[in-house]
Amino acid sequence: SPGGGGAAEPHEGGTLVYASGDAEPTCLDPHVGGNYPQALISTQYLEPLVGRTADGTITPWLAEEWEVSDDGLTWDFTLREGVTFTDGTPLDAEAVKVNIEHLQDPATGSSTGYLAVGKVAEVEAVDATHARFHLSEPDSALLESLSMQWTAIQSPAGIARGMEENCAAPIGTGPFIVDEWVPQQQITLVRNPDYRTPGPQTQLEGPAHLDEIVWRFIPDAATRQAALVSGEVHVIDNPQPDAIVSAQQAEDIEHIDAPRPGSVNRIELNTAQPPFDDIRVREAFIRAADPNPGIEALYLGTVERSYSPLASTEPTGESDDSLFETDVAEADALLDAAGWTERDADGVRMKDGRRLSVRFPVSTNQSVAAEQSLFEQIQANVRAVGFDVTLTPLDLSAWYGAIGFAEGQSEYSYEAVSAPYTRVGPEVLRVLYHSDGIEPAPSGYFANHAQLADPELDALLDEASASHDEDVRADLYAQAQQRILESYAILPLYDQQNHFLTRGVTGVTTLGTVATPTFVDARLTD
Amino acid sequence: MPASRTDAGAALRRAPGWLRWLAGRVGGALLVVWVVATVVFFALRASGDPLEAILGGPGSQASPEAVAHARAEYGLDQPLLVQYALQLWRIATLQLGDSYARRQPVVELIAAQLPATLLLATLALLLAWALALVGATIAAVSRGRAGRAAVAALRGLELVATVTPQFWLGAVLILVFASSLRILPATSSGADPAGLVLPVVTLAIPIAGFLAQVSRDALVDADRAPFATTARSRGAGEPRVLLHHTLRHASLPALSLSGWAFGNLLSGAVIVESLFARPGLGRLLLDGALGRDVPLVIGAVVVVAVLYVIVVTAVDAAELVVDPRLRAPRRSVAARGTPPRTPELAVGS
Amino acid sequence: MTAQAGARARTRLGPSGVAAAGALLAILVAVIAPSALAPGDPLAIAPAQAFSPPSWAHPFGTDESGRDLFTRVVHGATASAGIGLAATAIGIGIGLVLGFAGALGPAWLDAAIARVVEVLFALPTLVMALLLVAVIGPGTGASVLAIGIATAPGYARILRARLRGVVRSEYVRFARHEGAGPLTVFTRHIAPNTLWPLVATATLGVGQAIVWVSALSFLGLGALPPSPEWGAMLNAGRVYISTAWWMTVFPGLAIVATATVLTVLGRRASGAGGAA
Amino acid sequence: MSARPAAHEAGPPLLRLRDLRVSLPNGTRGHTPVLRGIDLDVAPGECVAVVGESGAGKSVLARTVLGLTRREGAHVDAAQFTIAARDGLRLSEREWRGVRGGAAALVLQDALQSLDPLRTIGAEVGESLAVRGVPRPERRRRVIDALRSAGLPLGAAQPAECGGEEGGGADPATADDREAARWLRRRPGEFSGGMRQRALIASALVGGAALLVADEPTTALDATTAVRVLDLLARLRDEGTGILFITHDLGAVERLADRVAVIEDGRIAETGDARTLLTAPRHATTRALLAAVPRGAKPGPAPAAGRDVLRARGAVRRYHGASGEVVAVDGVDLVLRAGEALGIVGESGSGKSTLARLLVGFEEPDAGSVSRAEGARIRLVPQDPLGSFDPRHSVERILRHARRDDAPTPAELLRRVGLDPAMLPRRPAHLSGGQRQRVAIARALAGRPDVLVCDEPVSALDVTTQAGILDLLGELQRRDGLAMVFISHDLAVVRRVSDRVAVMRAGQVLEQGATEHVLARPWHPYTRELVAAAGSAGR
Ligand SMILES: Nc1ncnc2c1ncn2[C@@H]1O[C@H](COP(=O)(O)OP(=O)(O)OP(=O)(O)O)[C@@H](O)[C@H]1O
Ligand SMILES: Nc1ncnc2c1ncn2[C@@H]1O[C@H](COP(=O)(O)OP(=O)(O)OP(=O)(O)O)[C@@H](O)[C@H]1O
Ligand SMILES: [Mg+2]
Ligand SMILES: [Mg+2]
Repeated sequence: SPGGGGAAEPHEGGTLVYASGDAEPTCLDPHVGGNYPQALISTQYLEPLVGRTADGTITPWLAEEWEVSDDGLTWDFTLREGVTFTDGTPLDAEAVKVNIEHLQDPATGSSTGYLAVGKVAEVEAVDATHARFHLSEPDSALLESLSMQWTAIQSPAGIARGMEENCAAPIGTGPFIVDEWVPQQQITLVRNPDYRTPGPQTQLEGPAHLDEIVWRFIPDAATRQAALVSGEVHVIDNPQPDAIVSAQQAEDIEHIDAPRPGSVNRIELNTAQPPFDDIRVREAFIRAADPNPGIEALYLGTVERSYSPLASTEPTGESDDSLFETDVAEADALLDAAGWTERDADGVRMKDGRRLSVRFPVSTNQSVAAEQSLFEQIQANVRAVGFDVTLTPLDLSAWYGAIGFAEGQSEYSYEAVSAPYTRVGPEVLRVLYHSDGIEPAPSGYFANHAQLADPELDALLDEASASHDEDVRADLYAQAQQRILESYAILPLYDQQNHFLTRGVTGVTTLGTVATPTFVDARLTD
Repeated sequence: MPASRTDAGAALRRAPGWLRWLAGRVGGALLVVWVVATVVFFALRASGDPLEAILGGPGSQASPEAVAHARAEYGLDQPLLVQYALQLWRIATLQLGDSYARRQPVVELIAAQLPATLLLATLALLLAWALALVGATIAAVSRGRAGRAAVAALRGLELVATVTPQFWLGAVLILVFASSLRILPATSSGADPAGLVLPVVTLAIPIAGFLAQVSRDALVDADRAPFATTARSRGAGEPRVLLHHTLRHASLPALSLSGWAFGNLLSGAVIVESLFARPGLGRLLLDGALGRDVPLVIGAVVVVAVLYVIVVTAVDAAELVVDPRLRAPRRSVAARGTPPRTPELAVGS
Repeated sequence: MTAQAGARARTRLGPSGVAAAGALLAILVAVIAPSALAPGDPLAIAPAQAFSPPSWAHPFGTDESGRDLFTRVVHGATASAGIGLAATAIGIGIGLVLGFAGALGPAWLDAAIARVVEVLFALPTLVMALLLVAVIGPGTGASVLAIGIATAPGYARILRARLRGVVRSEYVRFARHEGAGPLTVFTRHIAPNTLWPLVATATLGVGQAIVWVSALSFLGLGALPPSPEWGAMLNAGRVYISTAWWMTVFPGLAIVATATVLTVLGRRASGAGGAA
Repeated sequence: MSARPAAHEAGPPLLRLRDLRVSLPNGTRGHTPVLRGIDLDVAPGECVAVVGESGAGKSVLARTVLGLTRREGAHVDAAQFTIAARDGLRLSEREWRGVRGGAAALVLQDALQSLDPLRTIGAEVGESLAVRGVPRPERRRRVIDALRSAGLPLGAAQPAECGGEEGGGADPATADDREAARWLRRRPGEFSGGMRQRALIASALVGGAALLVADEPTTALDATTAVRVLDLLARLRDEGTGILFITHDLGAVERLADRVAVIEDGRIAETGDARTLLTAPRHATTRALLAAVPRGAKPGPAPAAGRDVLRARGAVRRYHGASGEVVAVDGVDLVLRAGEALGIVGESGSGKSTLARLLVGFEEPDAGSVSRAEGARIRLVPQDPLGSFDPRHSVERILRHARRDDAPTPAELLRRVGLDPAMLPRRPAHLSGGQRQRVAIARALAGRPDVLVCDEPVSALDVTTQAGILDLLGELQRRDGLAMVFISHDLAVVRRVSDRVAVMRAGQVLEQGATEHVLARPWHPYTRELVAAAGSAGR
């Protein structure tokens, strides 16, 4: 019931209501496609082979221990014993094999998970608890890949039911079970009474405290905030910066700041086609963008400007703010030098009859209002040096359409884009900036929106991937990051925002992987 | 064929009045569906590759199997006329196809969402009626300078109500009642009474404005009508005149506008349902339109059209109950001005 | 205008009509020459001044990017009214074709058009607009087109009814009886009696179209940022409703005021025009 | 009526007014005096008629007597205002409610709209009892009694117009009662005007009112029905009810009233015994009123028979309504000769207007033929003039468009029909019914017609104006040889303007011939009935 100022004692049982601002998934199985909303909810019922602490250390989870061969091509995983999925199917090596094959099957239409296990050639079920991964090439990021929700392990019997059924209610080993999905309304998760595989973020032994989680979708930020304040829901995600600020002052609302790992939030410039195929034009754009005042005003101090391709939570992150100093005169000079010297009646630069226009599709489902406002400010700032930016707010599927490459097109239909793709660890750099990333995954998604095709960068990333020496790896990634930054293909903004506001509940923690919240320890206090 | 049609026509002309009336209604419903199907069919062909639209816009990256399946299902390899016939046949037999985004039959999706919207719309319509009649009553009983001022204020309020964007109104209501006063929930997931309050109010207010205008005019007319003076001359007091005489007259135009109002409510449901995170047909339709889920949208539109016909039919029946003049023979029908089917000057609903 | 003429206009319009006419004048100035009212640049950002409440410097306050809301609201008149006008023009254009074809064409065509128009009118405007958006894709142009097409049946209906009323009216019969030729009858009676009331309807329609299009903006299908279109501004401001009320209130008032003014004038015009 | 005792000398008056003054709000904050000093008494069993021109204040008087003008914002003042032995100026609204429907009852001017169309006759007639909390069974009994005494045939299965025969028989059988119950469930829309008027009177009487205020109870009715209603009122008066009878119809006054008060511009101009006042009026207003009443035959010699200008042969016109086919005009043969005036009379719905439209060519006959003389210019004065004016055109423009040849200027035309040329810039919607009728006549005259077809051209005019228009039409006939078809339901008017007359019923012409001849020696029973009704009501 709403209201009730006094902080009551946490108690067992009850129903927690979670309100998500993300788009409602069309499939609850994070293997299919693989976006953040799926990771969010699947954290409650699916668990990965390995876990990861906030400082980046890989820990056991469904796999107790693992060993890698010297050539880095064979990995042996020992699974926990006696674990069963909630449908009673035992968790064994065969199940792991089925899951990896499921991810790699083009019919599954996986994007994130598919990229994560791209180097796994085959999984061999040595015996019930031993799964051997054969790799096509060394992959130092394999553990990070397997720690993510998008590669979490599901019941093979569940997968065998076929895509439609599995999408409606995937079966895992997690603390909750998908009970009912009423599309557009809510997803009901009930407690898994036999839960016994807590991850690294909890000390709990046994089932969760809550009886039930009701997962709702409230797309409107103001409504979501109102629902939290009025006590209809206990947890909301994607709060507005002003809501975070007022939550920090309110005593009954807790704020969880859990930036996503891997990549930073950035604007990517499409280097594959004019005008951003010219580095001078890219630099001009970045020199003129001047996002800092906007970030301050819009985010009210809840975020920090980043100058790195990696999130601040990544220990290997490397930043260089000297490359991003705002300099309008320099931007003008660069554009002049690049041949964009004429201006049309609107003051937009021209070259050979072509306007200096930038199409910037914005996914409204993946970006809060403050971010869209920031894009508008950048639009206004670069306008001063002669860029004509068209911001097009789009629904998720239309947005995929806008950045995709359909048959018969002569070029891509975007020049700039901000995509929320991320994954655990610096390996994200390889997904996002390796020229392999221009090739679409089976789902049609391709991650390298900047379309960087730099052989030297590719080499650095490949080498880092193959190396198991942490220091060498860190050094290689540092070099790679410097190359990426110097290419002016991306404009880093800030960590990928991942805030939660909670009210009337304690014990909400976030995973060290993709910072999704888990309610295994949560108890209601109202 | 022409012969059989004449036979049918003649048979229909001989049929009792209510049967003819019903036949007209069903015919209307079929026509609605036919027009919708035709519009969609040609719009889809005009907009580019219908396959792409059927399979979910340019971003869908549908698998070759899905493409082949859809091609066969919609007969896209057939001549245009066959495709058209196929589309009509599919809709006539309620084969609305599968939503590409939700991987479920459209019929099931709509059936699941319909009750929530119907509940919302019905409550809103009732509230709008009530508000309209209260407003009209205030206008009719107001006397003197203060009364005139009250009526003027009421008229202004009605006018503003009719043009206030619902999404704005709803946002303000959420701010006041959910965020600040915390007395009502901002969202509603189903039929919980408290959660329904704000969405219903948001939905009802613009229509209440329209209905209040027509009811007020009708009530003022009725109040000035000789029969009201006659009732007073029999010793009836104001409450009695209102309850037994004039209010019934005032409710007639509001009743006959209900079909239009219902359409307007469905428009409003699109906004209100997404604002208050309510499940329902409106939100389904919006998601469908945003995601270019064409089978889903067609299905929703067909359902809305059929609903509209049902509602108009029900309203006609209700009017027969309330207004005996409509039942009486012709001579007296002429005595009654035809009530407005739409508020004079509303272009859409 | 002499004082006497002014007084006469005032008595004909009534106080609310005068107020509406005054407001309309302000709106028209905003549409035609926004810079006369608000010389600033509606797109000029000033992040340092974001979220300033109304003050002398910023009568309507500033938005999240520090843009002056007064300037934006004034300049938004062009976009919003333009959108409303364009949608209405499309609606009336289609309505005219259907209405004239129905009322002046052969009986079977009239019957067919009447039924189809009646049916399309049955579809709620937003539902129809969403159908069209689903088919042709989102965007400002699409939403204007969608609202135009969605309102066309309403216009066609009104126009057809009016045309039929006029064509079959006693006064047209009398004019013919008195020897007026077809052209005289058309210019003297039919055109003024059908088209003038349509102006009134259109006035109302523009107000309604602005609200409809702003609803589409709210649904994410309207004007592109950073256009100062009122619906889009309203939608952007709604996010900050609890901390910066002015961002929602002023664009909202602009929509409500414009629609109200147009409605008042439309009703008055239709009342003065004498319905057939 | 002649051998009745003078009842008013018997008891104390039911109503006594001395120097009654009423002013009504005029929309611009002030009040306009409408009644400026009315003295009036009504005793039990007495009928006092109030006559006067339109707008004189008759209806305001009626509503004031029942205390109903106060809620319209009226200021009411009087030296004495006694109703049912109480002071009308001091009564509270609650006390007034006790008087209304109890001691005094009102029958409103707009009789046909005075019953709530959504309620049953039983509920409407019984309302004053319901207001007083009379229990249901008794209420029902008294409603049935009242309806019977108002002459409504409750027992009959078919609610048809029957004469004024007494009661429902000696022993009200239960079957009869059931029939009556069904009757009570009917609604006003199912009844003819005459029956509605009677039900309305019954609803006024059911509470046992001693004073009945009847405001023009017969104007909406055709002559035959009007006579029956007047008979009913006479019977009530004879039974002891005091009646304040408001009318502008002097024939009705003559038939019903004991005393008459002539009201002019809110004042009593003359008052006195009915017979003396009607035969020897003293006041100029009264004299003018009497003089304007159409009476007698068409003055002047019969016109020389000219060529045929209009001819109908077996003309038939059918309409398709929702309830089937209506034969509005059913095989009519007619001839109109140049310079001649042909009157057409008949009850409502008998096809007069349809025939007029056939004659001018607004409609084509479904069978038979209508022919018009070559080159003859025909103009119609329609029954409903408003629809025949373009709502966007001013009177001036209407007349200008209609002008042909050497027709007078618009201003002159208006003057001829008795209208102020100041009306030229006005729109027809802003004119009164009588003014519109005269503009329609002016428009017809603007066309310099050879033939004028007038469909009820004077029905909305008061007698004085009516007389002026009739004189104008007569003069045009004499001077310009105008041929005319003149349609009216008022036999006296038709008699005054037409050389020949045709009597219509149910789309057929029952008989036609020289006016005086037909009226003096009607052979068709229907014509006889019509003439009798007109004679008793109008003479
Ligand atoms: N409710 C009212 N408010 C203001 N003025 C009124 C009202 N009712 C009547 N009047 C005015 O009072 C005057 C007398 O009207 P009333 O209706 O009594 O005339 P009447 O003698 O009954 O005429 P008629 O024969 O046409 O019925 C008229 O000038 C009329 O305009
Ligand atoms: N346009 C029409 N459509 C259908 N029925 C009509 C039409 N015009 C007249 N009628 C019917 O034809 C019959 C004759 O009508 P008409 O108007 O000629 O009578 P009238 O003698 O002029 O009556 P009144 O004295 O009331 O004017 C009536 O029953 C009427 O209902
Ligand atoms: Mg009167
Ligand atoms: Mg007639």
